[in-house]
Amino acid sequence: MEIIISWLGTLCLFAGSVLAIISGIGIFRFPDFYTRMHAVGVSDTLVTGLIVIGLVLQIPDGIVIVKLLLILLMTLLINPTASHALAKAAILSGLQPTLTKKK
Amino acid sequence: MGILEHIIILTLLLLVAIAITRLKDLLAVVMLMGVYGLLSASFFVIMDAVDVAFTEASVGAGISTILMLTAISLTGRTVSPIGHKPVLAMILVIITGGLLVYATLDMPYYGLVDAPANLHVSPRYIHDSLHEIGIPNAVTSVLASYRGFDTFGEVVVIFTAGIGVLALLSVPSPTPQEDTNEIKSQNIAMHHQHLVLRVISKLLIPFILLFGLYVQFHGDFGPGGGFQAGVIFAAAIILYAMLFGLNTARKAVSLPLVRLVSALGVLLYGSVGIVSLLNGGNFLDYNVLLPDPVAGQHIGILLIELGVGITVASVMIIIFFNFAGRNGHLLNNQSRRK
Amino acid sequence: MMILGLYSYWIVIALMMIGLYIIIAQGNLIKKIVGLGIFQTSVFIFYITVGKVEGGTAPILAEAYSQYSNPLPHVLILTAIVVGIATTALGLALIVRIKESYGSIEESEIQEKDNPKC
Amino acid sequence: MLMAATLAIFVVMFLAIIRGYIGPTLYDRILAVNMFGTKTVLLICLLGFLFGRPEFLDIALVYALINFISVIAVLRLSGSDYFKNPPQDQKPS
Repeated sequence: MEIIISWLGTLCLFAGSVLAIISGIGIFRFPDFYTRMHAVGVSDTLVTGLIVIGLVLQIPDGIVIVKLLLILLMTLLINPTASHALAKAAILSGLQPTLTKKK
Repeated sequence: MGILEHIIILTLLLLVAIAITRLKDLLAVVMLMGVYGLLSASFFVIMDAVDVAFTEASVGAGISTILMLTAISLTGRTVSPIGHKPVLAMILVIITGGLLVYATLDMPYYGLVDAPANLHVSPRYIHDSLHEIGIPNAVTSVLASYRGFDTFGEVVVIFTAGIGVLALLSVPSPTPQEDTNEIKSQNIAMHHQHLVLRVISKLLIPFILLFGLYVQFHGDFGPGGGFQAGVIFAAAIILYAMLFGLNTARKAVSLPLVRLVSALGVLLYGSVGIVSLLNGGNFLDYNVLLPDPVAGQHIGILLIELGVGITVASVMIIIFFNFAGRNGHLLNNQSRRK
Repeated sequence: MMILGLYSYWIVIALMMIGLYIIIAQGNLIKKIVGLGIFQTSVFIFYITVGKVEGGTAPILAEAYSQYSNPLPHVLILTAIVVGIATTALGLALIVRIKESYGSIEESEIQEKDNPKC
Repeated sequence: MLMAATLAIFVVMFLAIIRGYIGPTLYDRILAVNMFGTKTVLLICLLGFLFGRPEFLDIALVYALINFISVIAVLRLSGSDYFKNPPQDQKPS
């Protein structure tokens, strides 16, 4: 049982790292602000969730788990809100998305 | 273990610093300063300085970014280019740097156990503080007890800086009668614009305040203490002021009261010292506060950390409100954008 | 070994010199404050690096550990960070007032207004 | 695995710094800083586990909260008059 849990934790950490790198490539390579926004906004919360859950599964200590879950809760509240505020501010300021790529 | 992260973070820090010198847009500079603060705080975690990382996290990445932004919103955003190449400055900097690098060749290597800096007072702090002071966090016992007088000086410096900002920037607050209607209309406009943010912040602000109190009173056992708690507390109120308007925040947090309280914190710290003098000890010697020395240390540290927290929180609030209040339209009616 | 042992000092010096360069070479007052901030952080990093002990852990005493990093630099830097932000705020307040009375925060323009003849 | 995750976070941080440097708009930079902040939260968690003292997660929690506050601050304050007219050279020199 414990082995399964620890492997599950490792799997979560691995998936989180891979997703983190993908979102990093996204923010670096995508052509305009809104596509970058989607790369970060979508993946950021998931990455945090996966890595925090991966860490929770690795440790049996009670208070640490509570703190990790608190971090997870805060991230779930904060990240989407920040993304929303950012996108809204950008569209209100008149920043236009690049609809077609010029060749 | 740790040497790899150490090198990576230091290199990233250097890259960010170089990027900062090259940017011409002050907003971008401030954003990168935020990154710089976050990075140096991560570095402090690797260096085992958890208390310092705590402080740098709340100050370097939070309050300092906010203050710089408010200042830039008052002074303008672009850096005008200098006409000449600063060759002289470059030469000076390279020579100084070269001399300093030459000086490091005599420095003890990183992490040596018997480096001179680690041989003098630190063994005493590490071995004896637990039964002399009775709290596990050695940083707090050094901060509040062994070097309590030093910390008193720092608190007075912070208080003085608050007074300085007050003297330079304070504007007479608007009279309440003509305000009420304006506040209401602004409030409605802002309510539409920041609905999601407001809902989330209403959830978060009590949590942040509570967390500030936790940091304040848990500082004996883990990372934390008055300095960090004060900054976190102030950050929550700044968040409120940003989302609900400066005038609404002025109603919730009475500025004259905050001014009074900032002085009270220093007074509390000083009077603990006076009480220990009256009880027959030295200034800020908590052993004499109670019959049992360790219990005396406990109550003394609790009180002076409270004094520090109160002063830091109120000075940060004073600083922010005076900066933001300087530009009357900054946080109140900028929602006129379509 | 020498490179590894002294690397952090060299980075500290590089950061310090970048800060110094910004303070000397840039004319914009806010940029100067930023340079001051970089300089200041480099000193923080230096102190903390000196206090690190290989194999040590954070100086929050617990039964399981015997080797701790030096708590003294932590105390000095912790207070220095908060004092640093307070003094930075004072500097920014001065800059705001300078902007209000001179209409500019560029060093050269301020000097021109002070001595129009030169 | 913890080490690998830490290294992955470093790579993402590096990419975010580059995006923060090249911009080109203010919002790109805010996005990069926001992402950098969430990655720092993760980094602190991972470092705590890596060095065997994971009880210092308070720091990561502070990061998450402060990061939110500073992002909101940038968004609110960048609406002021001086910021509405971006400088002529949007690219770093």
